[in-house]
Amino acid sequence: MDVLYFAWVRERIGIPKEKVETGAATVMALVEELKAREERYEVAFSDLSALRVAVDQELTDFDAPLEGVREVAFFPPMTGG
Amino acid sequence: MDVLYFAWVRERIGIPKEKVETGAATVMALVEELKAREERYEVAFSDLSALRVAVDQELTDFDAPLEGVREVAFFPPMTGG
Amino acid sequence: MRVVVQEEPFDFGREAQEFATGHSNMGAIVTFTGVVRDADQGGMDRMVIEHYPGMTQKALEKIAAEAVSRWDLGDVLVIHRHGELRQGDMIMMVATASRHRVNAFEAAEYLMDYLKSRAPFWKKEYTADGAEWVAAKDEDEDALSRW
Amino acid sequence: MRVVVQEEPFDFGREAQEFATGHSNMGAIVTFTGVVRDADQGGMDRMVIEHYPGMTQKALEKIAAEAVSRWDLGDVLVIHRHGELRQGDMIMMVATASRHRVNAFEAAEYLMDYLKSRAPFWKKEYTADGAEWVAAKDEDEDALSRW
Repeated sequence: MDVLYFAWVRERIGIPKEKVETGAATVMALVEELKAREERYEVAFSDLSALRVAVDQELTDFDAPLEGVREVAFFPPMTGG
Repeated sequence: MDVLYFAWVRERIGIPKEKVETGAATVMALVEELKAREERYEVAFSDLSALRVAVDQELTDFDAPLEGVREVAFFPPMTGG
Repeated sequence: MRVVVQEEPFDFGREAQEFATGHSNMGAIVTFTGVVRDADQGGMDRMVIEHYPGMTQKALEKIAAEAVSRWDLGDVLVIHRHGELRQGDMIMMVATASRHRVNAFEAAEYLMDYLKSRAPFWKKEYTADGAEWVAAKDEDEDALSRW
Repeated sequence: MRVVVQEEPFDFGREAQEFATGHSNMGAIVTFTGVVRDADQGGMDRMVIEHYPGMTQKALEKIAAEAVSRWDLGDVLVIHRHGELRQGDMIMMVATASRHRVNAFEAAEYLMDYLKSRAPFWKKEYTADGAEWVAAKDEDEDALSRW
């Protein structure tokens, strides 16, 4: 699965995109796997209330299931307009 | 004093403007004087709720005093924009 | 602040562009444009807008100045035509510039609500069946109570 | 309905003019334009807008389609830039066409509220002191509850 990072999430993790092999059932389980990997993930995901997630390019929440999903993206609250 | 008429008030009275010599103390008194003149005024002023009045080019109401006033205008509710 | 009353058409694109680029540090620009559409009963041939020359400019300036002070605007533009117009012609425009979008929107709506019911313009629609003065709508008068 | 995401500047005057003249029997046209203003702390040199290429267009189209159906619009236009911008540059615009002014205004405000908080753009401001991501405002999130 492709995992994408934007804005300061991208900066903290240090890369815009990576392939992740995971059996995580939900976004939250994926977040826990990533946090367990390295400190930069731990830092980036330390406050989930400051993060938003999109699954296959649709905004969703951290409970969303990952079965059949091809792309997950993490980013801060949006500031368009 | 100049008395001006706009839109269908102008059409009913038949003229856009006239000079009126009057001692009327208020707009309402002037209206009564005009209505007493001729039927076209009676018709134009028959329903004051459908009319608006400006005194010296400021919107006001029918109680407004006329002392020192140079111009009174009668017209239907405005439809700008 | 610029208030223009004229019979001639105006160039909306140019006015909008000039207004939007002419203000330092105003993050939000709103424009409203009124376009002649068909009469409610259909079949409109043309519209004629009558106004009160001595009063119109002053009335519009007063409305515009009130908007600037209430919403702390960087600028406001009002252009309103009179005379004969055809379907698709632009009747008028307003533009507001503010630091924040909510102020720019509210001020533009305020301007429109007051232009509708407090600026001395009267519209007459001509169809094949004759001519009719456009009646003021209760909802337009009611809109003023919001402010 | 037209939704454009691009790095290049857009010609606001031309877009506004084309939009306003392109719709039969739409009496009310509203535009909103967002312009880069100085950072709240002052001294901004430039702004960079990051976005999520795969998602941006779809997200904007969904927001625009929702506005069209809720307010029965004749048309809607959304243009949003990304990349590097300077003070005074136009970031984005929306335009709405409706038979009635209240619908045109409300739909434009709806579009702006959703673009602010639901379209995948992130702004970073560069000043002499360094760079900072613009924080989302609680009031922008709260604005959505109106709809």
